[in-house]
Amino acid sequence: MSEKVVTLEEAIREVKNGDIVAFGGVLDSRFPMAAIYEIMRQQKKNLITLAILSLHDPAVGAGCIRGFIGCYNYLGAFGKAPCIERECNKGNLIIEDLGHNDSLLIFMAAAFGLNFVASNYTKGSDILNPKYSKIEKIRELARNKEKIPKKKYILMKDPFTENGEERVLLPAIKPDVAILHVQQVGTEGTCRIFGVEGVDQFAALAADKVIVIAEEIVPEEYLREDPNRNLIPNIHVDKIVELPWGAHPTVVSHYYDLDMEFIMNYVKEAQTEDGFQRWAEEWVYSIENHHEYVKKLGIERLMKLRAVKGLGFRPRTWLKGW
Amino acid sequence: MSEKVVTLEEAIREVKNGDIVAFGGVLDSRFPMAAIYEIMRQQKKNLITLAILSLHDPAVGAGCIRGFIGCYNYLGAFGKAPCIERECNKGNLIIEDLGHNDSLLIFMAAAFGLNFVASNYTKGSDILNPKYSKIEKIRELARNKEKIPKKKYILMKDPFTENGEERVLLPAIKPDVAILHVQQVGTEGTCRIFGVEGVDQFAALAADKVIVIAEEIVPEEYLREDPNRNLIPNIHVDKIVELPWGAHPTVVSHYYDLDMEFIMNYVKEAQTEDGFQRWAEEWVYSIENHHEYVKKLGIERLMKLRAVKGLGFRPRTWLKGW
Amino acid sequence: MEYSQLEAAVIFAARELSKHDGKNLIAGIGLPVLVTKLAKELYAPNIKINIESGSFDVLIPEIPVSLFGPRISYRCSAQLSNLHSLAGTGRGDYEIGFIGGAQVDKYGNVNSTVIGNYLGKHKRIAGSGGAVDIGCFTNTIIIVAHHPKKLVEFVDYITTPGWKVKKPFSDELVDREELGLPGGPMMIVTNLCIMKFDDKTKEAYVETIYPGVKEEEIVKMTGFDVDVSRAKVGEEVTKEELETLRKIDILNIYRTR
Amino acid sequence: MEYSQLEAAVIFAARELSKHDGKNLIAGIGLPVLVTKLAKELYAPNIKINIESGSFDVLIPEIPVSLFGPRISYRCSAQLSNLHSLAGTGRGDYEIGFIGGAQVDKYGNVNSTVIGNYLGKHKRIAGSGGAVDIGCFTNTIIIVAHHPKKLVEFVDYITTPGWKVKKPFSDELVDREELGLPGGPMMIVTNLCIMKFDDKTKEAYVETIYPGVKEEEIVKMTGFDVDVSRAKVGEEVTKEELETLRKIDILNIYRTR
Repeated sequence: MSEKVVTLEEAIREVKNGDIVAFGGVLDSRFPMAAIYEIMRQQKKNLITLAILSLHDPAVGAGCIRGFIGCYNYLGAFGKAPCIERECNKGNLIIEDLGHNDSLLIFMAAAFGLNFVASNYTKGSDILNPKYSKIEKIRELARNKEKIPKKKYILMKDPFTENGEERVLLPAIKPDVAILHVQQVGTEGTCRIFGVEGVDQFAALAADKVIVIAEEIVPEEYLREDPNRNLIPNIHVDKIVELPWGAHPTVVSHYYDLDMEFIMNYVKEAQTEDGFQRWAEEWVYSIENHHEYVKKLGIERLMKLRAVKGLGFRPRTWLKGW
Repeated sequence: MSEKVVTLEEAIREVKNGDIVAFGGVLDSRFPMAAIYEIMRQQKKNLITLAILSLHDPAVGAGCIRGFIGCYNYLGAFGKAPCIERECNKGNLIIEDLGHNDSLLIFMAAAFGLNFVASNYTKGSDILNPKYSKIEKIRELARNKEKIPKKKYILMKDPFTENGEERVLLPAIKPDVAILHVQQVGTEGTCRIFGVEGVDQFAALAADKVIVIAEEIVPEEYLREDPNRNLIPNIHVDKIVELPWGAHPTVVSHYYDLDMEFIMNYVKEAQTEDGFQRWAEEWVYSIENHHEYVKKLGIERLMKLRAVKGLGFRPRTWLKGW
Repeated sequence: MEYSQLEAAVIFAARELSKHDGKNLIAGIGLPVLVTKLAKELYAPNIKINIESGSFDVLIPEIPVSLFGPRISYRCSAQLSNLHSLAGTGRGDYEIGFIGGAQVDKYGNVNSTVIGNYLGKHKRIAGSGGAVDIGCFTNTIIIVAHHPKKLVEFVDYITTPGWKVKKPFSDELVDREELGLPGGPMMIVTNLCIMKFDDKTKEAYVETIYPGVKEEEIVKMTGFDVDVSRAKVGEEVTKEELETLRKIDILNIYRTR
Repeated sequence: MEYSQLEAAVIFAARELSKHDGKNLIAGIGLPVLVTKLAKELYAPNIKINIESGSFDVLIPEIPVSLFGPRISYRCSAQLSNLHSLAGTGRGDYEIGFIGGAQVDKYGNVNSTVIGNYLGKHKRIAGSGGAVDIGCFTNTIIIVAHHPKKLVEFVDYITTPGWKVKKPFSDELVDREELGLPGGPMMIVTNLCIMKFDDKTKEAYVETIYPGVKEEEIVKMTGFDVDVSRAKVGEEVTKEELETLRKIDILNIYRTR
């Protein structure tokens, strides 16, 4: 087994206060929740997150995350993200609003070694309106300030066309660390993902450090039988953590379904600051590690969530008994 | 079977004189040779090709291709590309030299809807030297002149950083047509590739029209059992042609090996203009279609080239007998 | 058969898609997925539904709660990155874009970012997601609950550009065409009616009223001065439409009833 | 055991890689692949060989003729696009880049584009491929046949930037560092010797001479005035090295003998 394999606690020690953190997965899918909980336990400060997510809400409530450059702040079908809304209102969370493509292009550009790209995905909108930009405030939070661009966008005439149409320049941002939750990782770090890929690959290529949390560590040779099926090469992965159910309560294609009840309970509890503190005490701070978390969830709950082979999910009408 | 499925002749009729053509595959791997031959038969004119290739050499010799924006002009291990060299010397082929990343970024940018990107991959080299640029001459050849940028590169100060480092702007080019040779295509156009992916996916996303030639048409449902394994979505494919051995003499991973003897014979013959004409007469013009080509190659030759399952190629020491 | 107003909205929106069979569409989170699935079952079997999750030509075997989960990627043509699919807007791949929104104005501008003053007192809502990308490049269908606070004179913040949009880097309003943006809002679908846009003024007018809905109710529930003079009453919802819809969302996940 | 000069070059180059075990390397077409495979067998078992074909941590079960064929992608860690791997140069992923070249000058600039005057009489050669990308961002090893026409005072065209390079958009020569380029040429490996670069002058000098090669031959076969004063004679090629090399390229595909 490679030296890359560590515990979750060790892996999250790699995250420094003020880091720009790229989380893999999207929203309520394959989101590295165990890492969010451990970030809370280790009381990280001033983290800046990127892209399309929102299930990082508890880490916002815990005061770990203070900047967000991205495009989405709801819990999907579960409505508003209570801590994001509250901390934003209190001025503790600074949000720079982007579109989805631009949120992704920031990683793509960094992944392919580009400094900026000419993107047209926000023309006509207020996303492009500089009076709403808060990039300078987010810059102040960052440990590596030079990583956050001076401006959100810059407008220029296209020098390659006859008419010189206006183009929007969008800068790359290189995350300090990417934290991904994948289904399978090889013993040397090769990653295989099932279902929605999100921006995991670009984030992994772009980031200085890459932490991969996986449902399963599998033999590297197994994944190498079909290298075209793998999404992230071993050489880009620095730390590997095996954590079955590590993305709970989000959905992990071909492994387990969304734990809707759990999320709905969270949303209810976290409506108030006190309620959130109680929830965090019960589900994060009083729990030593992920093993204890899984035990607390209990076998009954987990068995109902298991995905069905050949489908990748469990049809809702199959839920009677397990 | 979808209406997209046509004959090679019908598919290549989609290529117009003066088109910017992106060929899939790389160099001597998975290169759409049958399409090259058909382009010669249909006597296309003033085509402009992009990226890293060179096995299009016969179509250069036949006068079909007159512009090239890319990074490589040899036949790999087989040395110089005889027609490219000759036609270039005669002024019939105009080459704009790029690096490899920049050749790829041109597609990537178009694939992701960008107009240009800030690339740093040629600093210090003469590739960036504007005195060597021939982009204006290539522009004259193009049917859609506005698709070829006015300049190869533009230099600007980075407006996002404190120091304003110099950045190199590289423009996107959107091909009129992409011609790819893949191992498997579904009945509706979904593509699966084995081994080296080249720039096929970016080319397919970027191009106005996409022609896919495949070793096999397979049931769409078969490919959809694992959508993460597919490289090009059906909605991007306009024409499908089934042509086993359609990339011969180049190598097709998991299907057949490089026909070195065939390429070496081509290189020898094509050293002179007369020799090339004789070769083209024998292997292209006098041959009605791909079926006849395969028959002319003969079963003996083909059987020796078959790839071995579990390896994707035939070990050279296994060549005794078939 | 009895049906809810929201069911009517889904069914009337699905009918509109019958004109676009065989075309490529990109659908956002929520009701758009339900509408397009119903349209594919009944009116446009060859419509290609694409999702910003990187999922092309999806089948949607079961109504998803997550737009990024296995019910979306299941046996789609190819599962690539979010950027691969959503950048198809900029490439010009999608004839239609289908989005929701919290606040829609008479020009079809959509706000899903903040209600109120961005720089002052405001309430944060979902954020753009792919809505701005879809709105910049496709012919959009916008689905929204019919309420005077949701259908407004002008949105508080333009997340998704409609017909009257912000000139880049300024607060100046200009016509969409002036920015060279293709597409534009095709219609607003509510639980009371379908609004389309006047070719000249680019303002929304009521085109189809669902059976049983009163004109006065629409006027009352619309936050801008809406033209109802061109409105016709839509054809009655059929048993087949309703049964198909209820079969698709068998557990009423999207709370349409 | 008898061996050819080219075999010596491959073996001496492979020995140099022993200092870089466990690191990431990107290797270009031709001899670099043979050298790195030999190094991995003998001196640097944990070196990660990456190829611009999108193939990461390749195993090379059999010496390939094509850099883009199945012998490269075979059981590599991940097979992605060419851009995915080659852009690793710009990302800073590769400590070492290993390339060939048709013309190399005393500053380690490499020309693989045209011999002669680009704007006048010239002979086209291969073109950059990934050589410029590798040369801009990694510590390069350059392998070239030792000949006065190949080892020159200054290259006819800078395909791959070495230590004295062109200021962007001009013919002015500047130090590599002035452009903010990381890395730079580490050594030139020929069939006679290994040259390294003087820290101050950034000019190549002979560092290691292969056993049996005469200094005079090197001086005669070098197209620039080369310093041989610091040269030491390398350790004799071993039987194991030679046997391993010949086993790797069992059919002498790369014509090293």
